[in-house]
Amino acid sequence: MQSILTTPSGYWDPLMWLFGLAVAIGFALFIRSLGQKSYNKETDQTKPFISGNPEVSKSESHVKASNLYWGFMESLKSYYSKIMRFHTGNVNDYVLLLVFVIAVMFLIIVLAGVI
Amino acid sequence: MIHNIPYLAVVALVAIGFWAMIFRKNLIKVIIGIAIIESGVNFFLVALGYRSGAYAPIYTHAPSGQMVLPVPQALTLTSIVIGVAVLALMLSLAVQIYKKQGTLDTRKGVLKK
Amino acid sequence: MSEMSKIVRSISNLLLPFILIYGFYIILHGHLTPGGGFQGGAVVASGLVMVLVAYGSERFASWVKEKHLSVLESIGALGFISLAFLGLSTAFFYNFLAGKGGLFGDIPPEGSNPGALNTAGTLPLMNLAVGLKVIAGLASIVLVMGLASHYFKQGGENDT
Amino acid sequence: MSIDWLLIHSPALIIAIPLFAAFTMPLIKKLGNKTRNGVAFATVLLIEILVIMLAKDVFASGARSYVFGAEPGLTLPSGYIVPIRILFHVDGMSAFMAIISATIALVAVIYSLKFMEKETALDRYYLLLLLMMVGMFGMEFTADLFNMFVFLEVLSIASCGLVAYRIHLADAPEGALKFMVISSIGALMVLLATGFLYGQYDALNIAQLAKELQFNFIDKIALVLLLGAFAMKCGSFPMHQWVPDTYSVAPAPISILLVVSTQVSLYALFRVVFTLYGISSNVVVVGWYLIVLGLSTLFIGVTMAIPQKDIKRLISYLGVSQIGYMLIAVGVGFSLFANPVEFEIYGFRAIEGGIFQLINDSMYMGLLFLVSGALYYRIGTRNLDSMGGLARPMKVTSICFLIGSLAIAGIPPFNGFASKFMIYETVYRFNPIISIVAMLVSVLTLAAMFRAFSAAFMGPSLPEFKEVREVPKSMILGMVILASIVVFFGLFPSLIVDNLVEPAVRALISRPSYIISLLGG
Repeated sequence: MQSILTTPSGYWDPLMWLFGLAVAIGFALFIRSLGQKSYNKETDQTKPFISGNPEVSKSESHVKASNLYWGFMESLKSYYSKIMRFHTGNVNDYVLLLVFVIAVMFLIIVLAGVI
Repeated sequence: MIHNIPYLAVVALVAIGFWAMIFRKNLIKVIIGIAIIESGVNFFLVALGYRSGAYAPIYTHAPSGQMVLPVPQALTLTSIVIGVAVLALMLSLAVQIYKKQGTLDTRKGVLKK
Repeated sequence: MSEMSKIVRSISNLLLPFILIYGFYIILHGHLTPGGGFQGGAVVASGLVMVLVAYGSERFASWVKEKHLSVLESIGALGFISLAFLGLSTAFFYNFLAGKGGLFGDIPPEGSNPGALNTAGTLPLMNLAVGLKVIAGLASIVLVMGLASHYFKQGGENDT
Repeated sequence: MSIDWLLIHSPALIIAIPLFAAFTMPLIKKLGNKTRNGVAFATVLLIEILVIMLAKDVFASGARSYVFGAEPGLTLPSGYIVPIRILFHVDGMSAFMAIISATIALVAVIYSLKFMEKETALDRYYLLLLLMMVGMFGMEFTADLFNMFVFLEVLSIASCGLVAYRIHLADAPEGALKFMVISSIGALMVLLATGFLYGQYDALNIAQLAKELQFNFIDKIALVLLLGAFAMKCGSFPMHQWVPDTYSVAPAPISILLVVSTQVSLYALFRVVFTLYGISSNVVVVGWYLIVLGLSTLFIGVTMAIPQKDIKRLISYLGVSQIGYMLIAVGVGFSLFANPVEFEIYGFRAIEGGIFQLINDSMYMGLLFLVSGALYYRIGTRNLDSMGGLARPMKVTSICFLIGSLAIAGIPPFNGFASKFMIYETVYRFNPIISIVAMLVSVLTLAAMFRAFSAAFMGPSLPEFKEVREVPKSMILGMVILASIVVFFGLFPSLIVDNLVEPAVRALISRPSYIISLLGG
């Protein structure tokens, strides 16, 4: 088969994986079909329940990109403040970093053989 | 020792160029830094091909004797041609940046983070 | 850039033919002496730039249009590549004229010689094509930058 | 004009035809937009066909050399063999890279037909685009260190002109200038290294240099300069900051060509490491250098991608982090280079995973950039905050984005998973920690892509986007081509690995055969 990718300790077959995925989805749908069919459209069941408050309009309830992952950013604040300070967007720093990398490699590759 | 003086000059030119590129905050000066590094590299190539007491590699009215290696000179020439294009391109971009942002300060760019 | 004084303009008028002749000499003798398309082209273009500085970029732009220069530049590049294509029966860039007699077809003498212009096959033709490209390219770069320094209208799109 | 003749001359033709077509652009401008677009499209299509023909031949019957301006072969009329000619050498790796470049260029031109329609001076646009192709193919085919510098500069200058193409944008000139400063410094370092090597061995030919290389003090300095310059050009940490600046301001079809051009720099890095220095250098140190570079690039790239507000900057940072996978995989392979037993067991597979990742990366990164271009085309902004609910009007675009995001995050059954799976497994044997970090980065990539997808495409339809429609057909076609390649590579990975990747890797690691096929005996 052209799809089986052998690796040093096993193999990877995407078609088989897709087949497995299809079986899993079928099984999930089967379990779902066993549930009670008490859900009715066009009734109050479809409306979100926000502790009795009125529902916000659709366009205002969109979560903007800056608000996504707020907790993630908040918990990694110390890391991000450091890494953002490093990304200055300044051409001088870009060249400085190149010189830095060349210097470090000079120490590792060239002087390692000398000493 | 005397043979090493051109190479010392190369080191000095490249170092001055890098200094200008790292510590000068004006974009035009950064571009001048590139031009200085480039002349340093070109000088290095020409110095590589030089043989003491040899003639220029031209057959028209050439005296007999040793000739200087012409290949590094061809390389230098190519790099000069490229350098002209790069310099013109960078300067015209600097003109545009000044027009858009009203400053040539490298610290005041709009693209960061 | 604005126009300079009458003295400068007269001197540049006087010098222009000499610069052009010197530049074309360097282009045409590229296969014999130091020089060639780029160097000669740069000399010719510097002559044009002298006129540009003396007369101001607006007046210069009324004589020489940037779009015409860009067409000339393309013709130069196309001439160079076409000459390379013509040698394709053997290899790309093959010098199919050298040593065959006719235009630039003489066999160059060995060793020190006074310089035989009618040699080197396609090389002088390529020098001419490159020279045309460099003249047009450098002149259009300076023209565009000169106009941009005044109007901030064009610029930033040269491709020599 | 038989097929044989075409094959013999194809290395030169692949450079020469785009060069010729590029300079016809200002001349045929008067004939109208249709003619110009037609010529540009015909050129890239012809090049794609030529590249595939050449690659097929190279994979089947070995490397091909091409001598410029003379009869084939290196023998001078006096019978003396010396590598002073201008040479192109197309081996499996070059052909592999050429396939990537040609395919992406074809897609970029198809996409540009509509995307760039509203811009002015489009003859210059196509001129520079074709010159960019010339630069890429030149770097891939050349067997000469100095010509590599020349083509690197051709590529840089053409790309810089294209990055600054939308000069009316406030940030375009700045991104282009940063790119040009970085490129010219990198190229000058390459030239300096070339000078070091030429001064010692009187040769510029890679094979001749490789044959004579002793790895003494000056060779080490040249290696340091070359590694530094190409590592910067391929956007690895800590010299990666120019990548988002440049990619985000360029028009979308140019961004995907820029992705390929960074990969061409990566190819040059591999060529220097494997072919020029190879076993004669200190493989463990250089290999670990590549691994450390790759690991830091992976991690910094993906963590910087997550908080971005600009969709193209987000994708660019992910592109930076994807380069890290290739560096890690190839670094692992290279550090085992001196140890034939372990190299056969998993070092070779690691390099294969890295090279497979290279072609996959170009495809899904291209897809993502094209989708971000489609969004820009319709709503005129790159800011994720002002997007939302776009999946309803732009169905095909959003499906393409979804495919691209899943592929870049390494979710099966898309192509990203296949290559990353090879990398994880082989690298785990080498050092489990590296592999675990790589997997973590994959998860973070999915998080970053989900953020972009949810902000741009999901959510309720916003009132300001009532008028938004699906993008024109030529842009859809460009995206669908890449999306179908992504899916196809994901479903039939071993077809690609056996027929494309393995010959490329064999060519990359076999330094003696490169020298012999170029210089003879």
